Amino acid sequence: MSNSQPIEVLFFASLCEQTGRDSATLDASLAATVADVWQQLCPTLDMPVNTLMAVNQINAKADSAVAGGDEVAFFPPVTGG
Amino acid sequence: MSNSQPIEVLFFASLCEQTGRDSATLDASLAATVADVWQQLCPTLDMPVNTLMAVNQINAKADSAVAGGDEVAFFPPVTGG
Amino acid sequence: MPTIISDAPLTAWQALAEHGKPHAASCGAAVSFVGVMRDSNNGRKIDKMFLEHYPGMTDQALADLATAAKAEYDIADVLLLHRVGEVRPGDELVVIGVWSPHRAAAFSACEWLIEQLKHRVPLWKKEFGPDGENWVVANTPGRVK
Amino acid sequence: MPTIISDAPLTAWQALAEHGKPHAASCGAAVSFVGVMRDSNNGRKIDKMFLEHYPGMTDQALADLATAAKAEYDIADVLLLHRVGEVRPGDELVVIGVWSPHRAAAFSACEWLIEQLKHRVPLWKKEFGPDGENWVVANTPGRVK
Repeated sequence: MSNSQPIEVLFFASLCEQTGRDSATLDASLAATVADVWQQLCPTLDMPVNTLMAVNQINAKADSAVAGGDEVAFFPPVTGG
Repeated sequence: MSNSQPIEVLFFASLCEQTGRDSATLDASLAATVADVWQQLCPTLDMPVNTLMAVNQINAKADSAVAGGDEVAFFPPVTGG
Repeated sequence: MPTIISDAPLTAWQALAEHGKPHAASCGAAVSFVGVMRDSNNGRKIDKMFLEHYPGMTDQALADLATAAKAEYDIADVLLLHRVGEVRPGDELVVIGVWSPHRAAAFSACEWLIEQLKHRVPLWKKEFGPDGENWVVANTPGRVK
Repeated sequence: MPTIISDAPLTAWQALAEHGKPHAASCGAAVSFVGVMRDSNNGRKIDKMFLEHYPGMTDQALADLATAAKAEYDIADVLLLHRVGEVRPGDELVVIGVWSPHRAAAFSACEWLIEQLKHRVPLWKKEFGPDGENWVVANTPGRVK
């Protein structure tokens, strides 16, 4: 992945409503980790403690690395079934 | 129940084949227990150790009492399902 | 809580679909077990089976099981069908359906019912194959509980 | 092992009937779980729900679950269907079917699949009722294993 591409960011379910958007893009130079992505996009909103994260559709953690072209997702605990 | 009626006896599955019959009647004066019924009807055949018994379609034991008019059944361990 | 002994072919999934309809909006969980005749057992080919039962006692035993399951578990309904007579590989032998507001009770009751049925209901299987015929003498074990 | 996300109504029992046909003579056991939308939850009336998912990740998660179940348990096949989008009481939300030579593995795998699905697959329920709307925040518990 190249830092010339932005990071694609997705918010699902209650996090979509809490952040006020379902998607965003972020200049990759502004974030090294998943936590950085949240902080850049939602500077006035603490990430809810039970938030789940994925990078390129694989489960990730707040300190997981991100790079340009990555798809980063934030979502609440799942409730399917 | 009256002893003037016979005991109705049923043999199922492998016990039907081993005893050579699926049903029989027995003079009620000849048997006080389920074990007596077997002994009277199959004097030359020991009851297989895992034989199950019922009196009037309710699970019973070898020493359960029987009387005229009762339906006594002998059958092997069940294998339905 | 219908419990039915049948010498005609079962149509398991259709029976489950029909029976569950009234429970659709109140029961979040339907758990079912369908037991089917296999064409082999312990490595031996089986061409057909004969399922013998004890008329009257078998019906009552199935009805008692359904009643006991409802008393023991938080479930709304049970469907319990068992085939008897001559059956061929692929034929459905037993159908158990359990409907409950929640899945935990439905799983528990369904599994309890099949284990009880296999150990308490007067039904016997005789297998017929190229090697001859024989009465089945023991059940395949279920899960250790 | 088909795993399908659908925004069209599921026909659970028909899908289970169809999918099981090739297994009839080799699999003695079919265990299924069908999850249905109830018209109430924790005493509150629910008129409809919206099931949101994460396209791509949800599909992969379901496929991974089916693969993991087959690796973990002695089973022949899995059917895994999940509804998404707007649903009404009585609508089928999830269908899990497991086919196996023997019942113990089928029960274990089916129950494992629904518990894993409820805790790992990116799906979220929003309830709409006379009291307003809300995201469901936690699953009803399954059986303690």
